[in-house]
Amino acid sequence: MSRLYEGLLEALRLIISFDPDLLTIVLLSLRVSITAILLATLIGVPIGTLLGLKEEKKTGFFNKIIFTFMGMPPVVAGLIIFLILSRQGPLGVLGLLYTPSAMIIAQVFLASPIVIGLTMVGIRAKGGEIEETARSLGAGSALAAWTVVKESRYAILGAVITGFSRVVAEVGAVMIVGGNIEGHTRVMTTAIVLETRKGNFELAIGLGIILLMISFIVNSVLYTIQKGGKKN
Amino acid sequence: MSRLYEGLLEALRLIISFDPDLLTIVLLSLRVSITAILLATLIGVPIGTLLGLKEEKKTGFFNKIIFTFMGMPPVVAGLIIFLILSRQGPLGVLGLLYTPSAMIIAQVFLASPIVIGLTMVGIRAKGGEIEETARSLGAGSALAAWTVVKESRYAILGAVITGFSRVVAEVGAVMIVGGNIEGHTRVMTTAIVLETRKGNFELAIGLGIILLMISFIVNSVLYTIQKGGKKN
Amino acid sequence: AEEGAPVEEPVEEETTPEEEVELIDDFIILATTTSTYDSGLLDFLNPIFTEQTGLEVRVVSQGTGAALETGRSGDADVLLVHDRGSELQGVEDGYFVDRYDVMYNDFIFVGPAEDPAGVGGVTTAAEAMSLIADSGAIFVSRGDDSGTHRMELRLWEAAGIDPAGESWYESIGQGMGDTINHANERLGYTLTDRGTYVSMKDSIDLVIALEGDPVLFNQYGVMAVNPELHEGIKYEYAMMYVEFLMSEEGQNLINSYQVNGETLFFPGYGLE
Amino acid sequence: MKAVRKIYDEEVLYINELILTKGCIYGVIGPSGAGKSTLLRIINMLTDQSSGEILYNGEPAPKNGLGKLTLQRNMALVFQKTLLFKDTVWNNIAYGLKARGFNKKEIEIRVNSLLDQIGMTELASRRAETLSGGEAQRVAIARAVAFEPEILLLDEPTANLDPGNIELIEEMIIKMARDKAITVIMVTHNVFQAKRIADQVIFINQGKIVEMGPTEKIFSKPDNESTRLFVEGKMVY
Amino acid sequence: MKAVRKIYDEEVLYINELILTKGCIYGVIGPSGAGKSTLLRIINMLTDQSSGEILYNGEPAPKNGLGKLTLQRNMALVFQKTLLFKDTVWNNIAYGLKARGFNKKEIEIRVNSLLDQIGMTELASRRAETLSGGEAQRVAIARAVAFEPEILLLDEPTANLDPGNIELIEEMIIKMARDKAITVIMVTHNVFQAKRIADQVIFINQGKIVEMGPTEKIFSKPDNESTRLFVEGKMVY
Ligand SMILES: Nc1ncnc2c1ncn2[C@@H]1O[C@H](COP(=O)(O)OP(=O)(O)OP(=O)(O)O)[C@@H](O)[C@H]1O
Ligand SMILES: Nc1ncnc2c1ncn2[C@@H]1O[C@H](COP(=O)(O)OP(=O)(O)OP(=O)(O)O)[C@@H](O)[C@H]1O
Ligand SMILES: [Mg+2]
Ligand SMILES: [Mg+2]
Repeated sequence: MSRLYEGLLEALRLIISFDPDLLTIVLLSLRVSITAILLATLIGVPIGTLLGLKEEKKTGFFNKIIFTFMGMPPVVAGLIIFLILSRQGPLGVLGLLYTPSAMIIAQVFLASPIVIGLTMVGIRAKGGEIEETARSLGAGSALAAWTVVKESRYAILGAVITGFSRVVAEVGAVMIVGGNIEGHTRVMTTAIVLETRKGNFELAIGLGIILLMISFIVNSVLYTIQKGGKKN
Repeated sequence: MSRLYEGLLEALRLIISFDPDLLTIVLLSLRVSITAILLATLIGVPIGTLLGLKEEKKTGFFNKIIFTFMGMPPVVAGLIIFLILSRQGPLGVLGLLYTPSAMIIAQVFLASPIVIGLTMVGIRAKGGEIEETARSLGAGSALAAWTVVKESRYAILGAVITGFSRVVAEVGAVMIVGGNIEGHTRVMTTAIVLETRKGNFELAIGLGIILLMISFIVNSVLYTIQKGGKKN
Repeated sequence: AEEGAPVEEPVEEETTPEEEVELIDDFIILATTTSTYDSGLLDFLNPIFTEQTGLEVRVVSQGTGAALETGRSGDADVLLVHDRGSELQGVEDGYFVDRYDVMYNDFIFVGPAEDPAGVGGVTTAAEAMSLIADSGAIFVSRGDDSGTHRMELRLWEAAGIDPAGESWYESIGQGMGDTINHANERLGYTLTDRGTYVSMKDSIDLVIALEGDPVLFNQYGVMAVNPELHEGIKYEYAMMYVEFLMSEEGQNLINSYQVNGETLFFPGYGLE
Repeated sequence: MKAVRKIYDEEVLYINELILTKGCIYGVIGPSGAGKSTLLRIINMLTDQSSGEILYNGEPAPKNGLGKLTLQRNMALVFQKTLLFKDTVWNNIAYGLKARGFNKKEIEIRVNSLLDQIGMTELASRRAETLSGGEAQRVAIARAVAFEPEILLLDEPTANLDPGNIELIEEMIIKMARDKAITVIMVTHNVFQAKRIADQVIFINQGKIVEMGPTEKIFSKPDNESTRLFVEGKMVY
Repeated sequence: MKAVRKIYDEEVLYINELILTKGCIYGVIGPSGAGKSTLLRIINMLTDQSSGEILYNGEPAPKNGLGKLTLQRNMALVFQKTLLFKDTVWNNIAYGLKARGFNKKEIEIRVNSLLDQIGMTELASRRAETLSGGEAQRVAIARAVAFEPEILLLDEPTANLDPGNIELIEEMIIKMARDKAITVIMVTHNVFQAKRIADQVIFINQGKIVEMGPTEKIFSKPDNESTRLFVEGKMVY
């Protein structure tokens, strides 16, 4: 009981005093996951929009693949990227293993299907109608597609945020490809595992609180967006 | 390149020959995650149905909490359950840490909010209408609620499957509270991390393939259900 | 856990004045066993090396087996591990070069103060292990193919016991810190290097159950990854790290590192 | 037979007094958002009135418990938006009978007779999800009348149907009301429909009953100017 | 002006020949699922016909590219289910004008004049999501006529509206067609509406044009028996 309590107190002290160790880890986590989600957005939104505008029957095969990849276990993603980036792997010469870049790649690999899939579902809900309405008013292909994206902005934003919340919270992939190197590839989730194992519960709890707060904020935003999106 | 290839070959051999080590790990994984999701269903479906039938405004606070818990990082869930079950924690006397029970508890903690949240959303979509229709036909409270659950079966099944696919793939919580004890608490995800670290890529890849297949099957089912659900 | 500090100031004055070398803005990857990392030694040594050379040392801490594998596949530049046999084998096979015995300490058995297996009176590892096996008290094994794990397996074999699959034998596949914590939670015994145990002593209830058996000697080696095997191996920088550890200064630093008033690692080769 | 007084719900419905007589067909007309659906929901006790009292047979309606359920079971409401259960057509129609614990034989007799009436005997075991709009609407009405409620509340039962189907359903409703002396309260935005089948017409606008009277009178010489404008299709809002 | 021949799409529409003349108001009637919406979609080139050819001004329509876009831009389709963009009312009406690259001043003039016509000047900057059904429908029609298409395709533009709003919109359509000599093709399940505003009525059933002719004739002495049944509301299917 006391360990829980003391850990919590100390954790709050670390957070309030902007403990540099904690700050480094949190900032790296955010940098990696935000970069990953931005890349995943660049990849996922166009693909998702394209697929969403196609008839469901025609993309049936893609759908299944994407939905499978959406549920890809982080450790499997980590393993795959590890095998590719390791010096014996096809991209070994780049020397990316155990760098933040490797973690970003793994997270892009995890987040892109989520962004693609949810964008696709969101667009499919009304995208066809929107596209036809735009075309019936004289829009060419480009304007029609842009109108679809604009009208589906809530769904797309929701897809991106869901992707972010998934990657910032995962530990399997970053653990395997990042190597959990202090000050270099140690992020919140790997640090929590490490510090728990070392018995440094203060830092673990402190990071846990921050991760929960991020999760809370992200989910609140998502919730507000989805409510807003439904209303319209 | 060759390592990838050889690993894959050997992995397939392990799978096809029902390698006992691999089998033990896979079966334990399934036992833990299926037990956890059954418990989460027992907890989540009634609560989700109840909340889903209430007006959204009245459950606003709950909604946010549930959506936050839905996005709870596995490592944080693991840390919390660890602190509770550890010998110095409030439930330390039970001696549950590093047992399959601990993993089940952590996964129930992770999956319940998902089941509650998605059930709630699913019920909210049409539950009110269904309830009113049932009541207008003379159903009492119990029959009306049962009708709502029955009519929302696709959404509920989807919620349960999503919960399952989330917990079977996570590594953070089971690693912290299960301790990855060989033959006792070693599941697919923790084994993949370990074997990758040890350089036993065959076993890691073999487990990765099985995990991916499970993910594929689960997601295909989910996809079919959601398509079926939407059609009606 | 409390981080210790060296008792005597390291003798760094003799090297710094004349070497006005340009700092190198690069890094090396050090694959090492969790014991050197979890004990805090590297957190003490590496900043000094970085200050002198500019080279950042990125530490990937794994079991020795995993660290060797990481080195063999060229994903690290330099290794600091403790399984002499496989290290020498790796050198012979051409994966590694320039191996040195860098430091040593010893393994100890730790267990709950109540000593449920009654190991208290015995003096050899084999006896202790028989008692543990017979009493059915929990024994936690690293199970991660690390140097400690390999040592443990050799000890079981020497004691004529096959613990695999026994219900009291918990193989967890994790680092030294995890394993000690695990044993602490489960009120079990485990084999650990002295360094990690001493560094964690304050936050756990486990006590030393057996120490001093000559078979428990623990030699660490440092070596560079053979640059001819893969592209991109930073051999030159790796050798700077090896030379740093083997230098008089490095050896002194290792000797000076203490936690809770105890020296954890002793320089050089210890069994002659 | 029933007296409804002073109902108030979020300012969307404000009715001073409304007395409905047994066996009569009421047509409720009024512009979109007037509060027509809300009125039906309050009568069916799906929503509580914010203030005021509803009397059934002169007695105040119990707010909950078995008394409420008993009263509710005297009524049936067919919603504006048809919702059939994801089950067979047969089970849909039987739902209210099962809820009331009718015995199996009785249920079979009634359901089969209704299927015959709506001309869907062959579709008895079809999944309700696969029905066309008109078919679904017919099933919804059959489902509501199966247990022979004393009061049948209909919310735009023919919106979105084609003339043929509209006629069929109108006939069904009239027959039901006449044969079983059921009180029918039917909301419609189609004034012609009210003209065709209602005995009495209630015109609601902005939550208030503007005028109520025999259908004949409302359409030929209504007391109120806005009623006249509305039934002549000249009311713009 | 335009000749459409032999269109075939998944067996739901099979038209041998259909010739439409400029400036005429066509009322397309027929039961649900007859293929009315499909016909409009094919004319608007949102769906390709499975076989057969469509001629605009005697020329076969290009299947893609700029030619198709140019042709499409001569037409406007108002869908059965109104979809406004999540933007202001003003921007919704301006959409087609912007797509055609009209200059800012011209856009302002046209949009403001249309807002005035539909009586919604004050709602110009309201978000389209917040409009009532009738308001949204009026905006959808204004949006379609803003760029003065030669052919205006309307799919049940007044379904679910109350009489006042129906009248308003019918007047708007008639005025438009007369003033600008626009060809209007209006699908409706309401035969009375067709009677009120169409010059020519096309009766479609099961994907085939059963009868086509002057409104007067279709309603008084149609050639075809099923046409007669349908317009008298006696067709049950
Ligand atoms: N649950 C609710 N909460 C708040 N306002 C509501 C609710 N239900 C209906 N309203 C509002 O009450 C008013 C009356 O609604 P009602 O559904 O009774 O209208 P109606 O006459 O049936 O209209 P329509 O012909 O469009 O069906 C409308 O302004 C509507 O927006
Ligand atoms: N995209 C599509 N794929 C397959 N079938 C379709 C498609 N769109 C329409 N149909 C079918 O084509 C037939 C004609 O549909 P259409 O929408 O043209 O009917 P309609 O005359 O407009 O009916 P309503 O009055 O109900 O709007 C229907 O049976 C419909 O189910
Ligand atoms: Mg209504
Ligand atoms: Mg249509």
